[in-house]
Amino acid sequence: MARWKAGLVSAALLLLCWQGLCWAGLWPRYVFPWPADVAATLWRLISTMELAVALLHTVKRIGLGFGLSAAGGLLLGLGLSRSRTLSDLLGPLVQGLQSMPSICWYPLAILWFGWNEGALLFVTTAGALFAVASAAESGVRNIPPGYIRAAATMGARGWRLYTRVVLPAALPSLLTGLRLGWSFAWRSLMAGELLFLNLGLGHLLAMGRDLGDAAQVMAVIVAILAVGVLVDRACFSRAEAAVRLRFGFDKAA
Amino acid sequence: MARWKAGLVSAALLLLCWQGLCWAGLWPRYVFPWPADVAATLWRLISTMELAVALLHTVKRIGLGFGLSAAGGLLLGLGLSRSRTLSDLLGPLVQGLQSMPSICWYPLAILWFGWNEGALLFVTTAGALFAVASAAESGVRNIPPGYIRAAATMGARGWRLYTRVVLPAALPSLLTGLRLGWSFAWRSLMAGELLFLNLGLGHLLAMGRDLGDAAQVMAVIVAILAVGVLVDRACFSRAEAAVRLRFGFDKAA
Amino acid sequence: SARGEGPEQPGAPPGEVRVGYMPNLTHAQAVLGVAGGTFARYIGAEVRPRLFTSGSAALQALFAGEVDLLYVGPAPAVSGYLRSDGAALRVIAGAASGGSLFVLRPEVDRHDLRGLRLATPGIGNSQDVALRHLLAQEGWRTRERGGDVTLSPMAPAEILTLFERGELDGAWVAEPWGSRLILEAGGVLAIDERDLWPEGRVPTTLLAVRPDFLSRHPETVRRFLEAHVAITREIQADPEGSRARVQEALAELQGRPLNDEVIASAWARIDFTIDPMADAVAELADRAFAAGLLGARRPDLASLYDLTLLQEVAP
Amino acid sequence: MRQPAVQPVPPELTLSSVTKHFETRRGRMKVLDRVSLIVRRGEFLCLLGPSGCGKSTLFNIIAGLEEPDSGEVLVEGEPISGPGPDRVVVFQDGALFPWLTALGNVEFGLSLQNIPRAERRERAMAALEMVRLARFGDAYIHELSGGMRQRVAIARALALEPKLLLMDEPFAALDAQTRNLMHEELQRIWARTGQTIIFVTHNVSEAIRLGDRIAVLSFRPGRVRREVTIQHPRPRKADDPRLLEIRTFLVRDLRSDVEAAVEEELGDG
Amino acid sequence: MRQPAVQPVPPELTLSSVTKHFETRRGRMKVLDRVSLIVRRGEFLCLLGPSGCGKSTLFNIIAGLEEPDSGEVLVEGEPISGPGPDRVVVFQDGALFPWLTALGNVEFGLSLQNIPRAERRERAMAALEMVRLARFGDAYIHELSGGMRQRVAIARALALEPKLLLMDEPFAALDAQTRNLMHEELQRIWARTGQTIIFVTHNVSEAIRLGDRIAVLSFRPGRVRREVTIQHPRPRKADDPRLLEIRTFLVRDLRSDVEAAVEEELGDG
Ligand SMILES: Nc1ncnc2c1ncn2[C@@H]1O[C@H](COP(=O)(O)OP(=O)(O)OP(=O)(O)O)[C@@H](O)[C@H]1O
Ligand SMILES: Nc1ncnc2c1ncn2[C@@H]1O[C@H](COP(=O)(O)OP(=O)(O)OP(=O)(O)O)[C@@H](O)[C@H]1O
Ligand SMILES: [Mg+2]
Ligand SMILES: [Mg+2]
Repeated sequence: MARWKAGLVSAALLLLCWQGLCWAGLWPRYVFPWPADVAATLWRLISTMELAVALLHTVKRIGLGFGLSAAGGLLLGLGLSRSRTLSDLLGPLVQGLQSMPSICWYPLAILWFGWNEGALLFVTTAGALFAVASAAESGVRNIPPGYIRAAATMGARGWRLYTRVVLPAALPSLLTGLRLGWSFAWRSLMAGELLFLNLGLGHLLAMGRDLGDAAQVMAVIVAILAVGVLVDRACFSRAEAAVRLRFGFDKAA
Repeated sequence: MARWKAGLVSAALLLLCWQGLCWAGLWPRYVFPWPADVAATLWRLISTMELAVALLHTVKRIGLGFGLSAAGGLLLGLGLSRSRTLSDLLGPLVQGLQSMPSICWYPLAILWFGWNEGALLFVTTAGALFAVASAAESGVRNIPPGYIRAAATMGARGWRLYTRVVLPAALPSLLTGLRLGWSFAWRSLMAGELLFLNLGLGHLLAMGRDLGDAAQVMAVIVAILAVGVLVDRACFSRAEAAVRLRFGFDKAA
Repeated sequence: SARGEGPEQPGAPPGEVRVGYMPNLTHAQAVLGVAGGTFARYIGAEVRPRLFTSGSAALQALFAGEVDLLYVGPAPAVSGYLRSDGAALRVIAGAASGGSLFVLRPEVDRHDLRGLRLATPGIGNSQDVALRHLLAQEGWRTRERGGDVTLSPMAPAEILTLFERGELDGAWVAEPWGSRLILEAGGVLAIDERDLWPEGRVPTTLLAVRPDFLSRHPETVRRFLEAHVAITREIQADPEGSRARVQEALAELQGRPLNDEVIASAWARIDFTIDPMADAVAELADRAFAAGLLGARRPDLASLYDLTLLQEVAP
Repeated sequence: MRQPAVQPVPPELTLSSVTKHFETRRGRMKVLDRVSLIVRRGEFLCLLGPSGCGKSTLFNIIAGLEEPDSGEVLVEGEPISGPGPDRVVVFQDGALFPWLTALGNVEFGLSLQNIPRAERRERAMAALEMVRLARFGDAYIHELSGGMRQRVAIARALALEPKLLLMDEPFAALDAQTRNLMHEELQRIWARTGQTIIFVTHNVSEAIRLGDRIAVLSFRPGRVRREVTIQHPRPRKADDPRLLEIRTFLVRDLRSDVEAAVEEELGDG
Repeated sequence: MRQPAVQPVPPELTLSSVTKHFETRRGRMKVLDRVSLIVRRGEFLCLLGPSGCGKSTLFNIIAGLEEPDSGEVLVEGEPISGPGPDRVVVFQDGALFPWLTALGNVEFGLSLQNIPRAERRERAMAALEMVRLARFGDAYIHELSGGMRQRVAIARALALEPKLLLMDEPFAALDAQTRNLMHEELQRIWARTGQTIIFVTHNVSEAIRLGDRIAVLSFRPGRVRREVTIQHPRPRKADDPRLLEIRTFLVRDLRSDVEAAVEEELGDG
């Protein structure tokens, strides 16, 4: 594939630039590690299973946190879209909380839930919940009314109208909302792990920092990047491409 | 206005729920402060000017960081949209870096730039730059080709075609990208201030945390929320509404 | 909820005791008591260690009801006591004195702190209070207060890195970080806090307990205290041997060996004691209040201490 | 006005004195004014009127999507309650579901009636065959041309075997050639199924070509201004002189209304 | 084929043997095959052909938006190089800029030529008056109806006073009534400005109503299959028997091509 090749070339280019910067010697090697150092560290982290353990914890956390906020956000958003009053009352709140960097909750989360996974879950979930909710609400509100009317004349009502027409019609917006929610949740989790919990990629990063080991920091960054790209590519890009194809959005472009 | 009223009612409702939770006594007051405590703390922070000083620093930082990433992101995105090769080479990189929680850069940023505003600026900018860039690129790519052809037959070329047709046509996507970029930058800055720099809202929050003063944490959260909502409402919502009105997007809905 | 105990009968021994401390030299009793199993042996229950990297983190965990007994610096102890109106903790013994150093880069004049970039391990912790008091005494103002001295809280590891790179001019830290700054990063000892206090007695670590845990399990606390006293006596009796054991346990916790020279230097600057040092703590509280770190009310430490058990254990 | 002869069986659809207002910023606007209409079983009725005269509103009332302020709608003598699969609407833009294939769209209404899978598939395929799209069952909507989409929409309605097929300007968005084709297709289908069809249009030629009878609505408030029965045999040719005569008559009849619409359209001038 | 008499001044537009291919997934497709055409100054030429025969492609070549594979395009005897304001295109969807007002859209092309503000405004207003939209200069595009938008697009082109006005199915998206109005407007404007107009359509009636001359393109590869001159006086009526005769002739002439297109459209059947 041409895109694959371009990706490889661009990765090679990046490595080259990086090595070039190293050779240029702007920073000493312990501050700006060489690609080889990072690769060696990465290999150490992999072979000692440290990376795998950290990954496991992080994946468990993001899975739970994002899952919760996706489910909760969809429910909240759909609820808001059903009732004008509800949306008038809670809408501003949801908007406000959406703009809130959720990491700011963490001191309180610790006080409320303790110095444990619960607090981290709260921070991760709070980061994404409201973004998903407001995307879901506006997605449902902006469904072409023609779909609803057509379904109504064919006898669709209540629950069926919802599952068979409203949700599929809103799917593109829901996906966009979920993707945004994911990126917020991911950011919150990383900040949270960096700040206060052990085990997990963020903690491995913090360890690198505490040990003054720039190569480890870089190696963990590479791992975090890989997770992010993988999720983006494997889940969201693919789902969006499928929806775009089915809905025929690409035709318009 | 009805929306104003709804906002007030919802704020009142929120306060009531909060006070209700306090009365329910799930948590002791020093862990879950009462609205009155938070109001008192807020007043203290305002009257001692601490809040104003913190706000000033935060605003300066977000202004500079977001400004840089907006300008840089637009330039990068427009550059990518101009050349297929460039976009094939750098596209995956931009996508990858976009998914990277920028706070993870901070240990390296400190090593590279030192314990100073530069490091924070790097983290804030890195948080938003790539989101803005990729929105700008896809925005320009998805301009209806009819606009370009129409402008070309009227003699628009080069720079003029860009400033007079491409940019205005891409404005809605650019705005969406900027809004997303803002939310990433704001999150990164708050995480950064919490983690490592003094002066600023995040630092005030960290102080509340370190002193075990939940009321101060809550008060600063209220301030952060206010800044977020204000920027969202005053800048982005307003600009988007203006664009929607002009482009007539609301008609379709 | 994460708070509170399980459904237990008052008086019955708890299934486990959660002990919070930092993996530091100044918390040597905790390190030894956990590593050598002394705590568990004395109380006859499982001991679950909770490690923290800062006093404020430990305080948050205490507020959240996640630790029962806590080795903590005097400043977090005071602020936790005051914030919670006495509901969160009681100090039942002292643990360590000294081991708190102000280190500067060699080219800096100890008496001219103008425009310097200084660091402490956290806002409102014991070293932070000490440095703020020093600044106030000598007439320097921090940037938050319109002056030109930058005073940043940061993790000790970061302090070391930045100090090495010349990004920091000085820091007030606990051991072994003070010795590391001197021996590894070329710093110069400006103040050993012991020199500022009568008889060199400056509280660095105290032993605190959650009041509700104390009232529910007085017997357990009492036995824990016995273990604490025993370990302290052991350290006093055999400083070198104890040092080796602490060093070993810390190396285990941090996953890498520690520098002998650093540990030796740091160890010499710490006195281990069960003396609660109440007067010094009161003085510290006043200083913290003066620095604006304890809110608007003058600190009233009336029942910060509960020394009845200590008097029984070590009359 | 001519009234069709009263029949022993109740007529398929009876509108009696349907009136409807809308609240607008400039006050209350009467859109439909005492509209009465009787449609016999198997009849092809065209509703003709200028843009904005209330055709879609009347249609929504018949479909049960909106309630009249006063008056009654009876289907086979029974008052209607809400929308139902006995009166299916084919909308101007098709309103097909892009997340389903052509076949999926046609099956949609059937699955709402809990018809078993095999029968559903069979009836849907039969409907697709009727509009000559059997080969395109797997295609997604965006893969079809405008004319093909309109035919899927018709198949979706036909599959439900409604008593009344309501068509709201279904061909307005098509180009002239495709529209011609669709006219032929529709008449072929109607000849086979014998359904009752009400067809809304603002195009006089279209109405003349398709309708057994044409009901002309006037412009604001909408009122049945005239009914014309066309007994001309099918297929009808556009240039048949007798049809051209009716066309000229209707165009003249509509002129004042059209001019009102034109006034709005032309702005100044 | 009939050729217009050779004139002493060079013709406004000369196409000589323009050929164009497209690369598609199924190989190289010849879209235009040696198209030659001469357009006199002030002439109203209609290009007629079934959908997909290459009309827009030919147009893009004339406009300078695309290059032919071989052959030449001369304007007043000079070969063209790229698009230019002497040949302005009015597109089917108008392609108006939604971020500008109607007046802003009309001024756009003028401002590209660095015409001073006052003159620009004056010429734009004159153009808007010509399409009877002077009152709507301040309106944004989405505030206008389909017909009004098309008129703004025409005004935008007129304001540039191009030698050649190229119109690519500009009225295809309009309903019949509005389209009728637009035909009248366009002829009125043409009578006033005397510009050379090339008008693309696939609607035979439209071509007959508007053109001095009709060039018929064949279906794949596009080739000028026939040219018909219409000397009928204006305004022309749709039911004029002589025009109907030409219409019947052209429709029959196009039939085989139309059937090819229909084949594609109808799918199976
Ligand atoms: N929900 C509504 N609220 C207010 N006014 C409405 C509403 N729906 C329709 N109208 C008005 O009622 C009138 C009739 O509308 P309707 O859509 O029935 O016209 P129509 O005959 O179908 O026109 P067209 O041929 O353009 O489809 C219009 O003037 C329209 O503006
Ligand atoms: N860029 C392109 N690449 C490949 N094929 C193309 C391209 N542009 C047009 N074609 C093909 O060339 C043929 C002619 O297209 P063109 O748009 O010129 O037709 P047209 O006569 O304008 O049709 P219509 O009346 O539908 O506008 C079509 O079959 C089309 O699929
Ligand atoms: Mg209508
Ligand atoms: Mg075309």
